[in-house]
Amino acid sequence: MAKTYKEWMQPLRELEEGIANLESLAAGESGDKAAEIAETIRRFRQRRDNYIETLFSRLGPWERVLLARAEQRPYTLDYVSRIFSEFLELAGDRAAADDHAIVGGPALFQGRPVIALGHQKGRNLTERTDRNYAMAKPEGYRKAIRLFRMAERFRMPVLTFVDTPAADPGVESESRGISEAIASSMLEMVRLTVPVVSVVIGEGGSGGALGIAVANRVLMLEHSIYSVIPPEGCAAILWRAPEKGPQAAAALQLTAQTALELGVVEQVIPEPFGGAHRDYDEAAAGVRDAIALHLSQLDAMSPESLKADRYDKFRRLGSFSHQDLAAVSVTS
Amino acid sequence: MAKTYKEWMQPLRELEEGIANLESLAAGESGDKAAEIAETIRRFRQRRDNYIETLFSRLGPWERVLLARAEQRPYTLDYVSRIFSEFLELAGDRAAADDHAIVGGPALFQGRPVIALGHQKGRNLTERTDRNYAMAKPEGYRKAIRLFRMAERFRMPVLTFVDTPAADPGVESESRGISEAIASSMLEMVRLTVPVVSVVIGEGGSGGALGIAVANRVLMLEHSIYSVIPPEGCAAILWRAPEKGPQAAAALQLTAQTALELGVVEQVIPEPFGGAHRDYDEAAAGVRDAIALHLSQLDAMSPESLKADRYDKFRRLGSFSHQDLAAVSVTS
Amino acid sequence: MKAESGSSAMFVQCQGCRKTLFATEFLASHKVCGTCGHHHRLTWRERVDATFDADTFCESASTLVSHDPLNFPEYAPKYGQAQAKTGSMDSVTIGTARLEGLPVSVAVSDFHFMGGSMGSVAGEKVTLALEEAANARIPAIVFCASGGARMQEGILSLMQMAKTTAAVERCQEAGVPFIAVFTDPTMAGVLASYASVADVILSEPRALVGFAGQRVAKQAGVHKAPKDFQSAEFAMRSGMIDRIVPRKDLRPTLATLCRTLGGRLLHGAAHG
Amino acid sequence: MKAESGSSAMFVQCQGCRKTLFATEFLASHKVCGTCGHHHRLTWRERVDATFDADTFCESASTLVSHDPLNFPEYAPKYGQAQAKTGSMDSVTIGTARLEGLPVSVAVSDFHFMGGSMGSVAGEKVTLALEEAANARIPAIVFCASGGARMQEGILSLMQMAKTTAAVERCQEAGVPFIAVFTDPTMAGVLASYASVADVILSEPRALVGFAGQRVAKQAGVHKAPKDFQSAEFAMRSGMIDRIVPRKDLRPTLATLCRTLGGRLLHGAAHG
Ligand SMILES: [Zn+2]
Ligand SMILES: [Zn+2]
Repeated sequence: MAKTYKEWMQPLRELEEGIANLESLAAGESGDKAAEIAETIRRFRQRRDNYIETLFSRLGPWERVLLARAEQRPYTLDYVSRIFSEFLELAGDRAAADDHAIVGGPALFQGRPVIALGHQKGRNLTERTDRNYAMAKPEGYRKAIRLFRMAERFRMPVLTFVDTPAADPGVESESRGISEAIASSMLEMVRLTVPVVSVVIGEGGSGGALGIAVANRVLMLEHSIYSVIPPEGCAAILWRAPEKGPQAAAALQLTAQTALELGVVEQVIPEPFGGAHRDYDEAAAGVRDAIALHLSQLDAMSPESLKADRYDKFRRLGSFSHQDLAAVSVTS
Repeated sequence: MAKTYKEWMQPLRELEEGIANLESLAAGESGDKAAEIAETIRRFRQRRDNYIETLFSRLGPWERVLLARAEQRPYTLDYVSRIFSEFLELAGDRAAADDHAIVGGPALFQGRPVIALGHQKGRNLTERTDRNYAMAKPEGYRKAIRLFRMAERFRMPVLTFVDTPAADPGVESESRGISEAIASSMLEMVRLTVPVVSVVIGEGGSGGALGIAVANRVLMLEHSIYSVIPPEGCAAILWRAPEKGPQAAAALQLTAQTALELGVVEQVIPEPFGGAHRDYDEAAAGVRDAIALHLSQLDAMSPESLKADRYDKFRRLGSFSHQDLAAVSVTS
Repeated sequence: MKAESGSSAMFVQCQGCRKTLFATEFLASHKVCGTCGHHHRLTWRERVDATFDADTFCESASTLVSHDPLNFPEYAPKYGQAQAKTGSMDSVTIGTARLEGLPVSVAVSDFHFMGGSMGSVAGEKVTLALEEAANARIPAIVFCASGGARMQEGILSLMQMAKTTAAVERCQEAGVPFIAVFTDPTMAGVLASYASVADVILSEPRALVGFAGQRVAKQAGVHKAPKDFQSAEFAMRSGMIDRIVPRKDLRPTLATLCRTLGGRLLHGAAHG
Repeated sequence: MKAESGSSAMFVQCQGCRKTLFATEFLASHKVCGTCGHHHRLTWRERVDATFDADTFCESASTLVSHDPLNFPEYAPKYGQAQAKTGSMDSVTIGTARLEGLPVSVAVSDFHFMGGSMGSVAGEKVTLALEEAANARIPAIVFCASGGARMQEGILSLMQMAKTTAAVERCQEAGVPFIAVFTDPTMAGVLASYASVADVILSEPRALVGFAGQRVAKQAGVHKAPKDFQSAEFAMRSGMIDRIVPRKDLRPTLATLCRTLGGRLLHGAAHG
């Protein structure tokens, strides 16, 4: 069986627990004894940092998948609350339902009106059920379309946060047109004449992710992933063995670095030491600065060129050539 | 109890039956006997025509309601098949369902591409159930919106046929936003920059009718009605007595003539002698000629002025004045 | 409430939980019951006082009156009685105001005037308020409280649905936000026109929100309805409402929407 | 069919009803079973022959080949085998043609080439076909037959969804109709991109039409599906398809759509 996040993190958790024990021990001591414990804590922390450094210097494809999916990672609303002021969540697709797997609304970014939206995961069973594991249904994408149109009407930049394993594949979603909803959401983004920046913060899962990520600039957090299919699904189709996810993850090369090299994303945003989940504030600051940078560049463009820029970005993507010509990749 | 269509039409039906009997009798005769029967038929026909003339010269408000609702009347597809060529019905709201209470699609009108759509009633129980008595659900109005957008994109005039008791008021319709769907359909019509002509062919029932009738020119067949509320509903609210429909019909003045006088419609299209149901072809020819006339006038307008013209038409409607000024009606 | 609004009774009875409440506390909370949270209906003036900056509301078109175009039975006397009872000429009051300092165009429907029904005057005034927002480039805020179209004005009442909806397009073209607030009740001809195509729809808790009046629905054989059918909460679950906002939170919520969606209007078109 | 297409066998077995059919009749009906109506899959060339005016199809971009950007295990040999088997370079063939004399831009996906999967080449070709329609101001007709994105090209395959959808906007801007025809199967990455935002969507009867492949859906715990889940008929009931059209009626139906929706392109912008 493929390694789980818990198994993978076991040594680190033990170190962290040791440090925590020592810290509570130190609280009851003074003098030499206290100094001694402090020194031990210092050494343990050093060891922990060394361990993290080693761990992250040789992350395998599967560990990257585990990390991107970790429930300790900051989710969309963790970023939204740190990056924006006056965020007001709006709800409903004006057709059938409200989807809690996608949240969004107007907000101020550094004092300026924007539309912020993204997939939202849950941290406990109740939340996860309510959010449907961030697997959006048609009503989620139709709510996004409403927000995109609002952004266009009121000339607000659109900032999206991508974090979903996939769109919901159930019978209800199918009968309400999940495919149509994703496609229409993409088409609506294509039409926008305001700046659009998308950030893949965790799991960029196939069409469900792309449905809200047709942006002028697509950014990825260092340890996020972006994939045409979940590795387990890929393994199920290729080898009829969903448990071969790790092999599929290696083959799919679903890392931020590969996406950057293929021209799919414009920037990889570095994460705090040991991953975004170790410091939400620092992670959010990194995302905020990246958004500010790209927005300032996009602000120089006219409405028409923002739309043209987005078309050109996706128009270029692909890897092919004419059979009888020298093989030259179209991307990068 | 209020009179039904069947009761009201009983004398006429008896006359028609008498004529039919004589005609079959005549088929088996020749010579003097035949001439004698022919003369009797002639007299019966004369009597029937006189009866119709008298009947229609003093139509009361309730008879008008009965006539507009008569299942013998031509319905939308009866007109569509006679007025257009190459009509191809399209289906689906791209969100939840297809509504058989509204039909529509592209067609050619006198050789020219148009979008034709309208409410569709059914003639027998199976059809009526399938068409939901022409009471459209949200998906009907959302299909209409799709067709309006297609008309806008491909610069096709829109021709709508109005014939519904009301929009569907059920739980499913409410939960899929019947109000929103009607309002959005009206808003989409407001936005169109192509010519729009609507014809009330039978029952123009409140919001369900208006949802597809925000046109540059609204026309009514002579014996159609257009009302803010079904007379039975009005009676139920005002007098808690739905059976007082006839009194409410009188109070509401839901006739084509009143609508014309109030500026709500631009033209009343005359019907064949005895009503549209007595000659579908002649009725359709009248509608066709009226559409052709109004389209030719609208063709002279630019896209922007077509939109402005529609705004102005509805902007003017109302009957009020400033309390302290001379009472001057805003309409007509 | 048992006690008339504006009367000097010391106690009122809550229409939700039937508890007896101190009139002063009841009025201070803008007629929300401190025990059960029931939101009692407000007159248009109470709504303005509860929502906008003090003394900033400037009414317009206050003298418009209907012409009774059909000479409809009993309409004229009913209309006169409603005017006498409410002191207003018709069901909708419009004007401009400030909200946390921000300029807004306002329309408020008052259920106490013939059930807030929309005839020629209400339609004209909502249209004027939306057009004012578009022209002055300020947000439009409309409080809905209506049983639907005013059937006594016949087909012209129906036409107000198209007229007010058309005015929403003016706001959209001008890029000014249009925010609708559903209050108890928001029904039929109002719900099925301008109200449902607002950019943002807020609702007070437990407001009646629906397409067909109960009598009409019953005639049409509606059955198997969920318990909260035609409530704000049902409409919210159905994706029709953005937020259900308790009365005390309406003011800051509306102000946030004006600052974000309408932010560009305040600062000029600096971006995009 | 048991008999290979193009082989000289006298009989074939229907995949729907298992009956044995005369090969000549079977081919004359464009591989629709005369007994049960089962629509067998067509190669791109059979589709072109069945649909467009004889000898009017003019292929373009026929030499595009994928680069295997991830050096994905087993992709290169599979790709070569598919090319050898089909004689095509990739799954989609594009070009221009005439339909009852009307000029159209055409893309045809062939399920026989790696399940019609959409990688860089298929995405590029669909995009080129849509752009050609927009530029030449002629209708676009796309026949879909695909299991979805080609996962062997990883994230670049996913991006073809955005790229092809963006090209649809070009058609919309140009006012040229884009008609998609779903054939068995139309799934996943193709259904969830350009295919679903066509102006008009036709489908062959009983084509598999759905978002998640059966294996993926099963993993996600999909259950209680109706019997015809993910069929064209289910999608039609769900409002996603305009018409289910038997193969023999496709040609006149498409021509009617070109003459009506695309009528203005033929006669010049005489009106409006
Ligand atoms: Zn109470
Ligand atoms: Zn068969």
